[in-house]
Amino acid sequence: MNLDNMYQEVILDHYKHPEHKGLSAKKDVQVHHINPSCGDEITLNLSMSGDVVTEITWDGIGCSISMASVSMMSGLLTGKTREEAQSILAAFLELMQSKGTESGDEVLLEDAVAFAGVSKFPARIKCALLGWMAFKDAAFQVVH
Amino acid sequence: MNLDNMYQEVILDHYKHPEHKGLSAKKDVQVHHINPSCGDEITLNLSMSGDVVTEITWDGIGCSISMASVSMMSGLLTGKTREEAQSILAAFLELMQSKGTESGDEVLLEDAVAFAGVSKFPARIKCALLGWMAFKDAAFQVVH
Amino acid sequence: MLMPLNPVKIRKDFPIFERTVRDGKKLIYLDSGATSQKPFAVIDAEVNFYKFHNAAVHRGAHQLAEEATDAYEGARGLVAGFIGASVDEVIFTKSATESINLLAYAMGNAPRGNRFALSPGDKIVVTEMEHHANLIPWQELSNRTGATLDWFQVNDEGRLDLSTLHAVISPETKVVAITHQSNVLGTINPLDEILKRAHEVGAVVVLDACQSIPHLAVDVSTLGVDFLAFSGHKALGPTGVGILWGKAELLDQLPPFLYGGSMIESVTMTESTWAPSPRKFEAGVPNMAQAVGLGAALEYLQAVGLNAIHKHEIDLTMQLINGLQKIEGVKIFGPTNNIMRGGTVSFAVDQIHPHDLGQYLDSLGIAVRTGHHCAWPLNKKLGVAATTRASFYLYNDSDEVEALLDGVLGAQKYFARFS
Amino acid sequence: MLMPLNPVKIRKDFPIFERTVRDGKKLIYLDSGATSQKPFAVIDAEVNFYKFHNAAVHRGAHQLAEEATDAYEGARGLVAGFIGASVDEVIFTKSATESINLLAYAMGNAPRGNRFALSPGDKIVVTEMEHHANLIPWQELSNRTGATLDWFQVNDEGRLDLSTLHAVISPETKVVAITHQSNVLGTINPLDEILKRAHEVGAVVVLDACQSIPHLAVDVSTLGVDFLAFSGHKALGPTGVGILWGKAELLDQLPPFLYGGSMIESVTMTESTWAPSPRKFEAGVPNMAQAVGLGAALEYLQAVGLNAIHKHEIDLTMQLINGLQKIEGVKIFGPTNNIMRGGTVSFAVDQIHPHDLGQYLDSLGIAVRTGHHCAWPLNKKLGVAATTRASFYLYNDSDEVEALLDGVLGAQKYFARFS
Ligand SMILES: Cc1ncc(COP(=O)(O)O)c(C=O)c1O
Ligand SMILES: Cc1ncc(COP(=O)(O)O)c(C=O)c1O
Repeated sequence: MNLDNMYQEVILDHYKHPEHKGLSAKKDVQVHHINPSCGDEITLNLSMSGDVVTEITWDGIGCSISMASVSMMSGLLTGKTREEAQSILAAFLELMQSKGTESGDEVLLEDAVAFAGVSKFPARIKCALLGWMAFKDAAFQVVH
Repeated sequence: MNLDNMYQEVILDHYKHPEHKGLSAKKDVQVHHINPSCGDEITLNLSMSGDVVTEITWDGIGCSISMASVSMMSGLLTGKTREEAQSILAAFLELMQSKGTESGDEVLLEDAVAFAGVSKFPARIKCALLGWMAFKDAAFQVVH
Repeated sequence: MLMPLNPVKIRKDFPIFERTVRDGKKLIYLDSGATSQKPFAVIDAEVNFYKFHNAAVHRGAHQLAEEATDAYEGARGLVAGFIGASVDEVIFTKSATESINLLAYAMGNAPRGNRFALSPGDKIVVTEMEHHANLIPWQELSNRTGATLDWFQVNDEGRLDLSTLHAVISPETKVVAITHQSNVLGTINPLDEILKRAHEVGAVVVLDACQSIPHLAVDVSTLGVDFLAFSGHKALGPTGVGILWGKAELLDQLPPFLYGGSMIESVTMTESTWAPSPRKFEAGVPNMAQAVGLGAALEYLQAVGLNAIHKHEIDLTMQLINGLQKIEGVKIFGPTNNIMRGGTVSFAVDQIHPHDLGQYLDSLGIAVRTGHHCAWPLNKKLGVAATTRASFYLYNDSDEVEALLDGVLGAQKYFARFS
Repeated sequence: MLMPLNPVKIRKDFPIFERTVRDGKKLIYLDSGATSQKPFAVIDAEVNFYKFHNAAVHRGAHQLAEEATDAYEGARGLVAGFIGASVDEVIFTKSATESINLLAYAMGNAPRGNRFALSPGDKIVVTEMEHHANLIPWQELSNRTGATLDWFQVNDEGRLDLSTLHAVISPETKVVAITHQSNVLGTINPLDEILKRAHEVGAVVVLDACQSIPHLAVDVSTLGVDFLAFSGHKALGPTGVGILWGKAELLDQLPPFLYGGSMIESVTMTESTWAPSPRKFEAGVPNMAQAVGLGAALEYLQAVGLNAIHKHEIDLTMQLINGLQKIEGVKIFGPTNNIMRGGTVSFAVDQIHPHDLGQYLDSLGIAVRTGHHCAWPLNKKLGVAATTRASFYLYNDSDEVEALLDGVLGAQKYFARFS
């Protein structure tokens, strides 16, 4: 196995220099998600205006994969409509479940295709998904 | 293995023509013992006069080994002192735990040495002991 | 048309039949109702887990832990496929006994307001033919909660008396726990009426499938019950593993049972919260090798075909019943026809206590079970302290049934010696 | 003088070391604290049970049932011998997690007047370093009974702060549940003072011996605790088997836990009574093959010698601690000397999350554990979300410690690439 497949430069970059980190004062919904098997935690603030994601901010502790993933996701989904965000989420989920057989839809996922290598490491998939699941939960709560 | 080792004539005789069966009207102590793994049950009445076993009667259902054993025991222990009964009981216990290596003390055990063959069948030892354990319990209760 | 089984060929898959018993006698194993024998495929699956993939599942980032997790979760998938369930509805326990106790204790843990919470005035329903494992946990739950225990009676044919259906399953009933197939009588219980009534009054139905799952095709997606329990060791699987299946939305609401590692969401010194099912119900490092072995067992059964197995067993059963009916002094407990019954036959022989009959048969190499078969109340109802039970599986054949019948005749002669 | 171990020779007894990981790398297994690897002797014992003696124990009069009973009860004898107990004090469970839950539920089942009955005003004492398996069952028992949960704190050295002994174990205390050796810190807890105080106030002491029994000689006849639990799979044994030991007179008074076959004295539709221990606590067809495998594991450990094993592990531990202390940015949690500690070392490396460190080490073939190790409250106390843990056993050697130290240095380089 090649470790570099997982630890892509862009992933370690986001880990070292996380984006959208630091919780915003205002938000529509705040969620807190945990990865009980390793102790990673994330708090995510979501603001939407109508159908559009206007802001995602977050704070948390965790491994490079979980932190880089939420960092990248925050940028990627900001400004997207609910529907667009859902498609991106679906594409990311599919990539994570591909066991290394897919390289990811670059149009939808942009830099997040870098996580393709993670899908070969079953124990790390939930790390990559932590932030995305928090977003999904938050987006669901905004309407309900 | 030879089945006849276990099913000695004297054992089947006692099974078919049990002795001291039928509970006496009077008794000092009555005990009820069960073999939970096979469902055999026995009720035993014990009467003592001072230190001497004056009467043992019993009723119950069970296999040839358990019924023959209590039948034989009742005759064997009647008229014995507590101390004599204890020695006989101890000798019988030892025989049952001998895994077929002992033939039993004929002076103490008389006909009950016929149970020597049972000691080779671990699952049947508790059958042979059912009545004896009931007696032991009853004799203990008479004093306490 | 079902292809008939070839038990002689099947026996070659089971190492134990290479040995003999009682000084060179062929082993005639008619005690599969107690536990089944294991094919090489199952033993090898367990061994391979230890030899190649052993590590604690779900917890490690190293390769062995990944492989162990794959093997264990793969086994869960095989179980789910075998019974027609979703993967997350399958819980590994140590045995059917634990599965049923899990349910009863978890219900006992339900706080007021939870749909499983029981209180005085509520009712739990069982039957007179239950194995102790599907009776005592409910007795004790009723003791703890004040709920009443009620039950269906068994009629002379050895079937449930459902004439009392509406009285026994009343609006107060919260749980109906019932065996799919009696381990003593061989009776298969009809579920439709009971399910309809139970669900009408809002009760959940718990099925003890110990004696059915290994022997006939069961599909929980159409069966209609809410929970189902069985043991691996009776289904060609290893010892030390059982299954509890439950409908997803019910498992969601059910509180946990065993507390410890891997079943939590978060833990402080004073409070804990739980992971979703099935994790919530699997505290600690699980019986990984045994789960994997059970997966292999169910694959083996599926390859042979459950319908073929059931048909085979019923043929042997009818052969035995017909043979026993020709022997004087033999009484059969349970249905004597082949309608809604499985391959378990209990009987009594006049003048010979089951323990003695079993011992005699054992001397011929024939392994049967004698006793109350952990269904003491049923025995009392039948008016006996014990019975002799022959139970069939895919590796038995018609010669073995003949040997058993000859054995019964032989025992009659043997024990008549000194009358 | 202890004969030193020869781990290279010992590894030959363990089939898993014949395989490689991650494209041909030698397997360096430093995760025995999670689960141990299995020697051939254990695998063979389980296999032989299935191949030659498989039948339901205690219930049959046939030869296989006799042999299975002998094997199973023989294994109980081996466990009893290993820990210095009487045979009837040894209860087979599926895991340490079940053993501790058994105790907590059984106490919860105690009727008023029973010495184990708990009520508001009573107190249960644990420690901050408990594994979830020895914490949550007591949390929940305290929830159910109204008893208060209290605990000993862990100090900066990673040892119990016993300065509060008399306040924490107060006259109201009924149960003190404590780990023998921390699965995170490696700390071995001193028992004498705790035992003295607990028994002075009439409390029973429950020892979680998961991390001690496999690694050092423990004799319950002199240890002084009242109950003790451990898992087979961490002691070279099969998965799916654990032990609960209790003093005979306490097991006598303890109500049962799982209800079902084989644990009863008599059963009617409404009421049941119980067999004596250990039967009372072993409902259903037990994990027979696993019990037999555990017996073989303990024989293997005894043949190697527990004192030699402990010494060997401590040597490796000190080598690792000394090595880690030389690496910049590494912090060790737990005692850094060899006094009252076992072969488990948890540490953190600046700037590298344990999960990433573990993944890097895995790429070198080194299996460590990362995370909270099912001791979340302890992690919070240590101020970390996760640690990296290396845990040793008899098959590890000093080259493997060097490989781990090199791996830590390599990881520092690897993850510094893009800073
Ligand atoms: C200290 C301690 N207690 C309890 C347990 C639980 O053991 P198991 O998961 O085998 O039940 C473990 C291991 O995970 C442990 O290390
Ligand atoms: C109908 C039935 N229910 C429950 C059980 C209990 O299964 P186990 O002992 O494997 O837990 C058995 C078998 O003994 C059974 O036949």
